[in-house]
Amino acid sequence: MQGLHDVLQPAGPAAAHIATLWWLTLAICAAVFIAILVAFLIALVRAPRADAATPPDLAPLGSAEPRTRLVVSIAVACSIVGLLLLLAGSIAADRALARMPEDDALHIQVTGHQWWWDVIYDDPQPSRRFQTANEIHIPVGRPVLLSLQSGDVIHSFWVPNLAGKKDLIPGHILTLRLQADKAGTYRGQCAEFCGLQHAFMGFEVIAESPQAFAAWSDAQREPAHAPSDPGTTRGHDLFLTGTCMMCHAIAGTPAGARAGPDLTHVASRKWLAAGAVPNDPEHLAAWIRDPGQFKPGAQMPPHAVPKDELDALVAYLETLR
Amino acid sequence: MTDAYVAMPEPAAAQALERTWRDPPGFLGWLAAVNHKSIGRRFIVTAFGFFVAAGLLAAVMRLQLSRPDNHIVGPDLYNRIFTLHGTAMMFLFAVPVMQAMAVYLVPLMIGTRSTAFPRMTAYAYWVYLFGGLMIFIAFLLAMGPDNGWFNYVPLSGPQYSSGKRSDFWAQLITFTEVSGLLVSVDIITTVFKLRAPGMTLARMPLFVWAMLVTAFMIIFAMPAVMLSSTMLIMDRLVGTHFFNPADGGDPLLWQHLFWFFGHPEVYFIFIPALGFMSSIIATFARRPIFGHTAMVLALIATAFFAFGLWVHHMFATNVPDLGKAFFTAMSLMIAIPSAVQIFCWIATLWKGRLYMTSALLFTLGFFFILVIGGLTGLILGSVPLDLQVHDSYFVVAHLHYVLIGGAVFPLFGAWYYWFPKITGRLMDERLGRWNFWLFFIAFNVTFYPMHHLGLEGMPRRVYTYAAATGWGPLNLLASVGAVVIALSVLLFIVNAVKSLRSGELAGPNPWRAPSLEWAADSPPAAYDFAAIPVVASREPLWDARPAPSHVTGLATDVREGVSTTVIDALPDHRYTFPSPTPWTFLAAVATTVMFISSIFTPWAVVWGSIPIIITLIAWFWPTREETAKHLALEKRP
Amino acid sequence: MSATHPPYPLGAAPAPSLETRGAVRAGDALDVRALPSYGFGASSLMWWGTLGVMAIEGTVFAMAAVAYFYLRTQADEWPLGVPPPKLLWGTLNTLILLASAIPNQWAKRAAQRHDLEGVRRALPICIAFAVAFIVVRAFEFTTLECRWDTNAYGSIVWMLLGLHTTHLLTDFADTAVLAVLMFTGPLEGKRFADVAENAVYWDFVVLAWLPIYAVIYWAPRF
Amino acid sequence: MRALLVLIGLAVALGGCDREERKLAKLPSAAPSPATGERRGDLQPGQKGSGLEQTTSSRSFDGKNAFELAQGKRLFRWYNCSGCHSMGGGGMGPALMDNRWIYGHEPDDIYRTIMEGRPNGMPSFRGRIPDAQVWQIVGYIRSISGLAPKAAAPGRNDGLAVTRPENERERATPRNAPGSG
Repeated sequence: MQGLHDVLQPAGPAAAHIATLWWLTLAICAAVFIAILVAFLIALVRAPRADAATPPDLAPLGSAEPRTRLVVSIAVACSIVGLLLLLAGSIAADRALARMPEDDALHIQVTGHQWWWDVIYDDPQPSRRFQTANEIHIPVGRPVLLSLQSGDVIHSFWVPNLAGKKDLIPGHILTLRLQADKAGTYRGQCAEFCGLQHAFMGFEVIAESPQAFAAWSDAQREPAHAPSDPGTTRGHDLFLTGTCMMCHAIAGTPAGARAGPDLTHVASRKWLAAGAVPNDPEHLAAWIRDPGQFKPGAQMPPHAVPKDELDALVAYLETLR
Repeated sequence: MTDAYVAMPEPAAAQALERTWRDPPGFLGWLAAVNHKSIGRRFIVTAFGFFVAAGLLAAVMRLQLSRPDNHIVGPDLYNRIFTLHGTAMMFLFAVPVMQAMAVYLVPLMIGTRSTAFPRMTAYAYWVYLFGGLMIFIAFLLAMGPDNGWFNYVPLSGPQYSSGKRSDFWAQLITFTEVSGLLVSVDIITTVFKLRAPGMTLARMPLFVWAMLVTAFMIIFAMPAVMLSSTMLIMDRLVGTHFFNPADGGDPLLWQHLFWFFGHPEVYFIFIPALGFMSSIIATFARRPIFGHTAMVLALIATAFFAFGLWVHHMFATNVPDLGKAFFTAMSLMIAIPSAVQIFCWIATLWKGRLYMTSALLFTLGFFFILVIGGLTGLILGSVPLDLQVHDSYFVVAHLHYVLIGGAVFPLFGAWYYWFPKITGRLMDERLGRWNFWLFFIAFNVTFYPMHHLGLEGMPRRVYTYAAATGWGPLNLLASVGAVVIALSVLLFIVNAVKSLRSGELAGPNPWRAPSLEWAADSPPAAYDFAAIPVVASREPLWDARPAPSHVTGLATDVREGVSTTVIDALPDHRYTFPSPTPWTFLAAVATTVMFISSIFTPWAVVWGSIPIIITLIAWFWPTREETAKHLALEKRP
Repeated sequence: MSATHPPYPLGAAPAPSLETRGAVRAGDALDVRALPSYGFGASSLMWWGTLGVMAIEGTVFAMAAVAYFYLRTQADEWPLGVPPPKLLWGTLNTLILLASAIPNQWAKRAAQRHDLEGVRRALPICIAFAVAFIVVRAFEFTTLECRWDTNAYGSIVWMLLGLHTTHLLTDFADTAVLAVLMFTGPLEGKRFADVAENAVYWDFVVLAWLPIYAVIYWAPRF
Repeated sequence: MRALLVLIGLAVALGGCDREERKLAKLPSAAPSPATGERRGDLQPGQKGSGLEQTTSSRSFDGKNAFELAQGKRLFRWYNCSGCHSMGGGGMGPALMDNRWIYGHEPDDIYRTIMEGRPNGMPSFRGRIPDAQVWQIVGYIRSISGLAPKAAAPGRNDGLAVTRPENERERATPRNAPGSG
């Protein structure tokens, strides 16, 4: 799966604050490490060699070794100073994170499920809310407030390029602030172990220009169009009379179950199965037929469907853009 | 001066002591043994066995992760493997092996003949062994736990973890806690009350200090996880709601209780290793450790700080701001006592004369590896940085740098150092050096790349990853390193077996070390010391022999020792140690039956207690024969 | 190099003589033949062992109480959907437990005097008290107004009460076994120390009850 | 003593392996299509579908595997069985916790009830739920009245406690009692 995922290439203020702190911390730690290592190596080189017959040096028993004590005390004092610097840096970065602007923030509810992400774009006007899954579009330069909750076990929302992680905990609603300053596709993944397919619980955050975002969200608000040709109509019927609608929802049809990801605009997404499978007709068909080959243990059951039915179903799903 | 420290007994007295203190003969006698060296040896070997088993699991994981989209093991098996790897390394190897070393070494180091409660030690060993066997058997039967060594609810709770997998994990905790807590009580009492006359607290070796501090930490930390694992098994078996958010519970309660134990746990692995370091460095730098007092205070300070940073495992949950600042500060401040110790050791090395042995090499490895691990620990203690690297491979790298660099390297050093004491033969130095350099280089090859993997966004506990993530090459490198680590551990085993058979005979004090265990024979006689030594120095074997130099007047036909006062180690009374008994073993069997049965039915707690009570009464009930012997020696206070 | 030591920072005071409690210097050795063969209180190893066990169990109680208040912070109302436990049986049991400290103290004093008759008189009274508070404890469970699986409140109060009940039962068993031993033998002086230490443990069980009683019965009223 | 432990171990082994193995959903090698176009009439009560005989022969579940019982419980909720049967206590549909079985308690009977539907409200789920999942649900339904091994039955849910968890239910000796439902 493509897309950046790197802590040290921040694409937004939250990650940037942390990256700055990272470089500061790394510099201090590297200096400390080198100092200790050099002292240690000098000690090893300069100390004379001994063997089992060498009598022990008991002089230290009688003396407090004031010079050594002084040197060690200075070293300890230096470490305390270094630690205080780190503490100050850490608290400053934490403050900066806490002060990130929230005005005009975009509100998004993310619910973690085994093993996919349910995404609801909030809006004061209920009719303007919409639901999608595993792909989060955000406008560049606008703060985003994510409210994170869990539908089952604990998950953790992590997009390294944009912000630190935050857990999704049953019984709690946590918020995460982030913002993208650069357009791009940023990969995220569940960071808290959540069972069989923890490894493939990915998602993408796509930061785009406000215009592109507006266009995208308008498209997402539209319900699915009724199929127009016989092939896709058959797929539509199969979807609604078979097993699909037991778990999935497509706005504009009777399918409204929420056990699996919302499929209203499934064909507009880049990935299937929370980042595990590229979204093209062949992979979609393969996924429907046997999800276990991609994500063993996934909740979606296999379907030994005749080829013509599978093709019709895929053809229909491909219309959901 | 070394060899003559403890007066030689008359042969007849030595024979009588040998008869009194040796393990009873035969297989039943083996089960009944309570001698701290027999139990200690078994404990060490068992813990090493679990280390190898858990290491093999790690090898399978590295094999699986060596390339992207690998399907050597599926997600279910992988989850069981990484769970058992972590669980076994933490609960069946790292903590018990330190206690095992203490059970063997502490009585020798403080100049007595046994731990305070030898039967309890034996019972603790059996319980530990049975618990460990239980979890590995469960693993082989597809019933092994699969939710990580931290076993977070609700994933491990009744709704999301079917069957008995989590329950086996919870009961493993009960087994190891019972064992660990009992050994801790034993160690504290031994250290407080059985030190050789004259060994004031100030004269106590640093390793003994380390174990004393560790034992206290265990007593105050382990109950938290014992409580939480009990809550978990009750949630799963009898429908309580401790972790059910819909009925007033909270999954975060688990995390608080677990990490209130889990973070100090790192330090009960690390602090004993600091004790090894001090023992080994003093001997091979040929001088007393610089800053003994500072070292002791640093150990104690570490123990206190260790209880104040559990929340840094939970920064990604909702922690209030003030709390975050506090826990960040604590997480950084705990570096100070460690820094003090590191500087004192460097000063010791700087001013010493170095006897380069494999034992010293392994402890020197600490300076490179642990320092990196400690510094990355500061990164994890800082809230903003933690939010990025938490639960990523960066943490995997960090924790292995800390635990392997901070505990396993000193432990291997300790094994090279005390092997001659325990077996009477020296280990092969040439193989030892190969062992060290292979381990040291391979360790860094394996774990250093994981820092970068974490920064590149690789989360922990994934059974595989897609090729497009770009994580493949570094993972392959790590896997190659892991193979070499396995080779180096194999080399250690070869060295140990070979040396056991044909190693050079060591004599009582091959390294010319300062502490009392080196005054005993190698291997020590069943009674440790023919005469209990009297101590007037912190480095008794380096210093001149004090006068009086040893204790007389102890019975030879009963297991008798001197109990001394807590601080000044003045003679207080003659203490009679209990004799071998098979009831400790039987009590452990009864305990095992109860613990395992209670996985399946809560009523096992009731009926399973009856055999335990019976075996415990039989264990405590005095025999007329022994009582008669005691009465002959009795003197009222 | 000398046998006497330069002062160490931690051991600055000169080492006191080792010839205490009957230990005497005999040439190059320290003869301990005349030392007592057991001790009471801090002198006894078993006392320290008991103290260790009490520290462990005290920590368990403390952790359980912390869990209680943690869950309370998560709740909108407390107790959750049920009235607080009725005071009658719990308070009665508190009184019984406190009263049991008296015969327990007799047993301890008698043991310290090596007064076998005294111990034999006191221990059965202790056991009678133990039976009483275990029976009353059974009634206490009925006053909780909820089951362990009602909700998290029920779970934690059952756990607190259950934990303490386990201690009542073990303490009862300890005392009973010890009492039988004191009547049947084989006896030696050390058994008196055992009786004294059992009394210490008993005191712990009684004292540990007071905060638990406060948490279970009074915390939900405030 | 050791021999005894080994024996206990072996005994557990024989029960344990099957009970805890997680057989992750796989594409059946030659399974009938669960979503055939045969089925008509959307969730109509009591409509008998076709192909019953072959489906009972493709039974994939023995009702003793903990993972499959847990999956059955999850599906029971997802497919809204609880909408009518509540958490087993009954509501619009009959209770599943008691020992009264209107259409039989054998796995095949329950399977048939789900697949065919029954008069007075129970819809047919043929073609709606894949065969393997139906068997998981069958196993779970039996566990509601204690007919599954306790060591495999699910524990409580992370939800409001309404009934006692399945692994605490005593086996209710089944009585096949045709009734009004």
